[in-house]
Amino acid sequence: MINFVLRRLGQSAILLAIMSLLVFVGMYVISDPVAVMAGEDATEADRAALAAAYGLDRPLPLQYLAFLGNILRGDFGTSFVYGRPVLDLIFERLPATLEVVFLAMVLGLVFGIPMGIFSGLNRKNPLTRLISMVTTIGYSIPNFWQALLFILIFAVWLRWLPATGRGPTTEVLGIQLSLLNAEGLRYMLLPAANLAVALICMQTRLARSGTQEVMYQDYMMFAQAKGIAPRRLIGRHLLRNILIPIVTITALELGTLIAFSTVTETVFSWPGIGKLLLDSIYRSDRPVVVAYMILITLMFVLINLIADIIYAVLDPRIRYS
Amino acid sequence: MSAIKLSAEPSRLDPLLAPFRHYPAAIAGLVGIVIFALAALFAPLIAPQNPFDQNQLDIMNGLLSPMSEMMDGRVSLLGTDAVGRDILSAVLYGMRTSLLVALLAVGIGLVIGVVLGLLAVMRGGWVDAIIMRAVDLTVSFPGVLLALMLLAVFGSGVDKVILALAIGIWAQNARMVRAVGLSEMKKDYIAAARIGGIGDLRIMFHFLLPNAISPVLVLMPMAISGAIVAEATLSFLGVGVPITEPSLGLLISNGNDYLLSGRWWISVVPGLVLVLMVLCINVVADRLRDHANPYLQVRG
Amino acid sequence: MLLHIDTLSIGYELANGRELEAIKDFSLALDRGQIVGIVGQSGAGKSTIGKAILGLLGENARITKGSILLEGQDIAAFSPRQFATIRGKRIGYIYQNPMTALNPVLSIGEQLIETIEAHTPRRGKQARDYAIELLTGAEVSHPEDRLSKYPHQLSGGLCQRIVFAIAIAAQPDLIIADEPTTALDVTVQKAVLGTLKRLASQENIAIILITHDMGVVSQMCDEVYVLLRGQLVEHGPTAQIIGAPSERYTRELMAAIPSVEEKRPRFDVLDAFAETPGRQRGLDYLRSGIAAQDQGGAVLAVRDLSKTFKGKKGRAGDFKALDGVSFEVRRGETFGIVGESGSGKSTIGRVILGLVDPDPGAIIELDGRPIGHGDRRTLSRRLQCIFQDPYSSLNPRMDAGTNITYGVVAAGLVPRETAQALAGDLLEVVGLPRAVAAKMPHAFSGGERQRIGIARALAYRPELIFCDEPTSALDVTVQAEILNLMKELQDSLGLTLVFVSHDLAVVRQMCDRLIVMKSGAIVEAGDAEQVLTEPAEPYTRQLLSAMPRFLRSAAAAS
Amino acid sequence: AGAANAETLRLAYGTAPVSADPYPYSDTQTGSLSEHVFEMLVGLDDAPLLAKDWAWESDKAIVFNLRDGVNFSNGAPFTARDVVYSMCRMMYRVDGKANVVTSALGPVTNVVAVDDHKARFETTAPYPIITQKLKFLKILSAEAAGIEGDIAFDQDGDCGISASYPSQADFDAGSAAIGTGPYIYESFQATGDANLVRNENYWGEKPEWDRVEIRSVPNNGARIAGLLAGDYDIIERPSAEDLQVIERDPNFAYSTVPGLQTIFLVLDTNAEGAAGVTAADGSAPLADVRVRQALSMAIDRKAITERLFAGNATPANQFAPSYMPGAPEMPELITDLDQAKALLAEAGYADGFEIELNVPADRYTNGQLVAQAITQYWTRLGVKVTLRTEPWSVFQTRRTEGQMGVFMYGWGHPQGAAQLISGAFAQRNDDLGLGAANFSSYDNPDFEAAMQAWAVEVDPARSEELIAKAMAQSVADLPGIPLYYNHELWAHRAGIEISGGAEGRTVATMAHSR
Ligand SMILES: Nc1ncnc2c1ncn2[C@@H]1O[C@H](COP(=O)(O)OP(=O)(O)OP(=O)(O)O)[C@@H](O)[C@H]1O
Ligand SMILES: Nc1ncnc2c1ncn2[C@@H]1O[C@H](COP(=O)(O)OP(=O)(O)OP(=O)(O)O)[C@@H](O)[C@H]1O
Ligand SMILES: [Mg+2]
Ligand SMILES: [Mg+2]
Repeated sequence: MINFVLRRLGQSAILLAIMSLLVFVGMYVISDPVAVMAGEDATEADRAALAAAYGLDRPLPLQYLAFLGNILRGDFGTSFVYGRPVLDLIFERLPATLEVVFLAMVLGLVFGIPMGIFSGLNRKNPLTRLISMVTTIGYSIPNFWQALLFILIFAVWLRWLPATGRGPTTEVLGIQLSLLNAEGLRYMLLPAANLAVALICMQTRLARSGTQEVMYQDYMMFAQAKGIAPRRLIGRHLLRNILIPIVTITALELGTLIAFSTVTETVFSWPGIGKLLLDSIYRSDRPVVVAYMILITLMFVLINLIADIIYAVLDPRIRYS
Repeated sequence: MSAIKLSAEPSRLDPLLAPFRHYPAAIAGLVGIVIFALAALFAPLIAPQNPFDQNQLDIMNGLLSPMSEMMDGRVSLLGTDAVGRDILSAVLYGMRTSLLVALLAVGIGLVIGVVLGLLAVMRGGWVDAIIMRAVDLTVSFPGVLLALMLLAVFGSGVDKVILALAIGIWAQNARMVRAVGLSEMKKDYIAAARIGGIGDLRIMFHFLLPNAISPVLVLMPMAISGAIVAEATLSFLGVGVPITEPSLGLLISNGNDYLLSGRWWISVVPGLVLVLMVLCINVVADRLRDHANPYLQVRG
Repeated sequence: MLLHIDTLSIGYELANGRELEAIKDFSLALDRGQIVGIVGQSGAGKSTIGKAILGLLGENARITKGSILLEGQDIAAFSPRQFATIRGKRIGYIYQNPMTALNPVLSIGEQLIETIEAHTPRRGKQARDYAIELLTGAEVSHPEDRLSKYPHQLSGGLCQRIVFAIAIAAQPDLIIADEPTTALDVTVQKAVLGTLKRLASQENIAIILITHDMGVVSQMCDEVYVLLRGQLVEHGPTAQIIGAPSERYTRELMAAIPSVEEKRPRFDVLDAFAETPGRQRGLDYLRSGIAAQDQGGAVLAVRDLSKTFKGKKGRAGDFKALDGVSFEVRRGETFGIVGESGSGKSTIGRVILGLVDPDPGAIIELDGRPIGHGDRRTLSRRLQCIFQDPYSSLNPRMDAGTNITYGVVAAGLVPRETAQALAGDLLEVVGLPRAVAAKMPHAFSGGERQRIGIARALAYRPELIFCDEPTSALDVTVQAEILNLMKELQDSLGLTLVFVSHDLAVVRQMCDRLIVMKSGAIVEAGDAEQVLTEPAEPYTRQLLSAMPRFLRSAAAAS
Repeated sequence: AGAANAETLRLAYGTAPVSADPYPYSDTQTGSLSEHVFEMLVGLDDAPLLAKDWAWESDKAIVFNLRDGVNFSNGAPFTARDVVYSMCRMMYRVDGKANVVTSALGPVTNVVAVDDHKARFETTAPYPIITQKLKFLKILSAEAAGIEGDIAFDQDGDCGISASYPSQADFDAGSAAIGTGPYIYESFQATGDANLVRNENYWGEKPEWDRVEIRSVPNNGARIAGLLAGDYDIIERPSAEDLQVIERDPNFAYSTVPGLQTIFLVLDTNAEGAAGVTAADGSAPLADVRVRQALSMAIDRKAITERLFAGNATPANQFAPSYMPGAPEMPELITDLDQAKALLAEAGYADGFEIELNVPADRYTNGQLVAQAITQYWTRLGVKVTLRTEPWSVFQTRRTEGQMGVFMYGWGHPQGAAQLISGAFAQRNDDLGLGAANFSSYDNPDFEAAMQAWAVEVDPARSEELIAKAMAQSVADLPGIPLYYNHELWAHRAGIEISGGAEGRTVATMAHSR
């Protein structure tokens, strides 16, 4: 197992190199930071000075090597736009993203799995039809629409929840969190719900289709024959066997939401990192984008590694050597 | 025993339609899909206006509510958008792009993802490692960045959108199939197949695939609606269709700005079409999946 | 009256919309402390009755008629919620397919302890202790270690004993034991049956015993019900049914029981299978296989075969399932492997078939040449296997027919166009109607599944078949037909069989030579006749003496 | 209005301010934020602010008389030394990066604190628009930065003190964000959220609000929803569409002022041809003034402003808002499709030609709609238009690389009527600050002469004449096509009155409770 983990981390080192190179070149072909940063009335000299100041006048390979050298020294660079160390920028916003994604994930699992299992078990129940209908509509309504609808209903009409922003936070170990703060939590609910809708739909449907296969296996029959409580039958025997696809999608979505939930962050003005990435791409802020992508890749590698380990825990037949 | 056959000759469609017999909802879904497909296909014949022809558009016709008269005296059934496009026509035309893009992107993403996922399970070792690291790389890569890169290198076009979307989709499918396949791989029927001298490819496609694809199919309708919406984002970035030839997704996202002010038709109409379309696809996909599920092969 | 089944009829709706009437007008009465046996043809509906009593019939099953009264309450009309109150607590169920009955992702301990905690006041350590007690009672060695194991790490017999332990955990009023000892060696079987008997007599528990083993029936049951194609043929006190059966089917059944006392060239059969043109075609197909050329020497040679399963906790957790096993199998013979459940018989098969890598140093030769990894594909037409658990070896998403012929078509042995016909023919060869080719594996009875597995192996017309308990779920008539067929193929084509079985009578009839295994090692090897008549080792003697005897003479006398 | 208000004013910006440091960033919102805290010598409305008055001492030196009795929020008095210090800071390029007007103040050779309340700016050559540029010099406190003694200006901004300039982080943390303005920084976050409190010792009229909370809500729908939900008191730039909601709801109101921004199209008039513009015969259609006139004439500006902006934009008739001080009187630009077609035919393009119209997707209010409207008009004219929209950064890069023959652009600075034409149409002349953004290849000797004269004309009246001349010439020649002038909009709750400036900044001082 330890070998397996070590080998995986080794592989990801190569991955990070590839990713940073891709992004480096990608940002280069997309737009020219000097063109974006220089003011309207910048002179040629201004532009040249700007390029020189950021090392953008050097050939791209040299820029990349310099960047790599800095990374190895732990220096991820300074934002072109904000003039601040990129790691500061990212970590400043990370908690906001993490907590809202965490809440969404929990909502997705807590609502999705039971609803899915219910519909899997009660195929002919009218409630099942309703769930199926609602989840389909839930995921076919575009995310931004949903967001706006939520705002309209819960903030504008009912005035239950604030429409935008992050609200007050509580500091825990130097990290600002809304989660632990009743007022802060109110601000979190809408964005989290917006992220959660798709998750709930996915989890519901995965759980449902899994249930419809596992429920008919001999071992489920026997487990029923044993007369154990339904809660255990479902919570343990059934759940364990339908969890692999759910874990897979949870892992993928976890990463995706942390990294790229830009629509939600934009509509709700939630100060998360997804928006930082988008802004940085648009503003040609290469250091931020590259550092961000390195971190995100690392995160995905870790999340998927954990998912792989969970597979082996869930299904003892799976073993990694 | 004495099942009465109404049609004398069993038609060739019979086996295709078999899963739907006795399932009115699924039949409705199927009919819906056919209607949408026909509508998209024959949009130029049905649509009162060619919304891509700039000569037929006039901003003076903009923002008309449903059933109002346009300057040329014709009535716009579902209203117009800000630049004077007849929403009904725009939706019909937009559906063509969206369906093409979404189905192709999801199809390509599905095929590539499933094949690579199965290959990873089958071969394991370094093949698995390379494929899965490619997955890690792909899922980490932001779609916007990818799209802009494609734009910068290859220029704009629907094919680039399909490519960009398919890249987003394959990785998820590959991981899903692999995860489920890992478990299936350890079961005795695979061992039996191996002993039976059945080649890796056949094991992959006839043994692993049917037993591991279910979650991928579950997520497919979601992927389709996701792709339709994502296409709009990419078009906004300049990668996809020009804004003068809006797709369904683009219509919805453009219409978004008019939701609050009460000009709901601009985004609600295309939005409803999207929802209905996905609903139909979903009902049909669900039925097909249930039909393929050996444990559910009874009328329910 | 504890249980009273009254003119019960059960139908299965099939995918093609038709209905299969699995049980017709079945009645049964049972009192506390009583043991009744249900015997009958494979696929006759025995398990269906068992499942009906527990409300576990699948969604496509329908009770069309009749009632099932448990102490006067009609459980046939129970809601799922009501069923929950009787399952496990009042009725214990020993599932027919032990290897699929256990949840593959939960440990044995968990599956056992949860049952204990559900029905007894024992919790925590107490529950665990009781679990160990139950396992010990079910003759499971190292019960503590087993608790942390998962089903795939256990042998078929161990799974069966665990299922047994689970079923009796709550000391219910009624135990339905569906083929509870098919995977057990006779010594363990004896102990397990002893436990059942004790439960009946001491705890006043009623038992429905579904079995094919007439020896077991004669030793255990007070009354016997004989079932044929869903219908009750006759029933009555054991001695009467066994000794003086009045119906033709029952008589045939009795006649077909193989004897451990003497070896005959063929099993006695009474045309259990209808002779149809399809069956004939199937037989012709099998008989027209390529006769094996005797090149002298052993077809299969195994030397120094050891297998260690790696445990989780480093070396301490390692388990040596095979320890220096060597043997040779000659062409055209039937080579028996008997022995304790869990002694490594199936593992030998898995290693030979390349499903499990042996420890380094082992040599496995086919026709004098070591088998390499690369040869597996070409080996398929020479080396086949009938799995101990037929069900999990069938692709759940292929119908039975395709399951049978997929491989031979893929290997190019049979043209695709004839595959469907061949599947039907082979189904008839193993005694199933050809129409069931379209059914999916899960909709078959235990014995039917086993026969599909046999048909699949035979379809290759291989030179050697590793048969892992090939007929454990078959009634004696069907068993006789199939084993005779194998013998015939052996005579005409030189088919070689490696035959794993707990049924010593069958072993006696089938095997030329055999090895006796215990704890992963061979304890005795030699001529089958000799080993079975004059065993040299105490373990072998013990096996023979534990064998439940169905004494034709004794039965006849009474 | 005017009474001190014990209330909090909550503002929602459409774009996040980048920093509390007013120097490196020229965007509107960073400017809005810092306007609460910092003040300039010259107000955005050209009125005196921290300077009481100013006068050209010679044609190369201008003297500013500073206001007395002004203190920074830390209590330090405001003196000419602070002006010198601020100029030094403005000229200093941190990491080589120019500040808001570093380049524009390039001609300034020296800044001298004549006495505590008099500062003299010396320039290489006559530099009349210096007062325009000084609208962007936010005055910092030298004392707050810990600078001792006299400061000697130099053009690099080193001034012997560069090491002690506070960093951006110091500004964001608030320690360096000390100004003379009506409000005081409390906190700033990199996400663009800022909190301010009233400067009790403000020299001018007492600031009305106790507290100002600024939030950034880039999404239009969310911003208006936030207002409706009661999260904000004032939001900037509601969409014209959303004003309908405001109009219907008595609890809310909106306010609008004609803005500074002119939206126009740039046409590359190069005789060699323009990128993305192709004619069947390989000629360069845009080089022909008749073609340009036809293109302009085909556009119905009124329809655009009425239909797409609901009247919240003014049809343009020149390259600077006609209502801006200093803008010349110009006739309306007519719409006449027939005449346009005739002109096109006359130029030899009766069968049309092809244009790729480039528009930034995410930059200008309703930009995409306007672009589609223009596409309609030009298509009707017989020109085949391919509309290309892309994100600003990509657009900007391609534009800089000269890959666009026709593109939409917006220009609006409170720097006078000649800003746009001098930058976009004049020949490049870095010394005079002309033509820095010339993508039109426009080259007309009369226009050129007027611009060059204007660049050094210190007499306001003369200057206005030159602007009128240049403007008339450029409108006649159409190296670009003026479209409309944007209006600035704010929506707010009904309890507030707003008097916003044309530059579109959203500041607490413009809001008064009713
Ligand atoms: N789910 C099902 N769907 C359709 N047919 C079924 C289903 N389950 C069982 N059958 C059929 O019902 C009949 C009775 O099955 P059952 O399992 O009761 O037989 P059995 O007597 O237990 O046989 P065996 O001794 O082989 O286990 C068989 O022919 C079987 O094919
Ligand atoms: N994958 C595995 N991991 C760990 N232990 C295993 C594994 N497979 C088998 N074993 C152990 O190896 C031993 C031999 O198993 P095997 O299945 O060969 O027994 P068997 O002789 O076929 O028994 P039975 O007659 O009960 O089927 C058993 O004790 C079993 O628990
Ligand atoms: Mg059975
Ligand atoms: Mg075994």
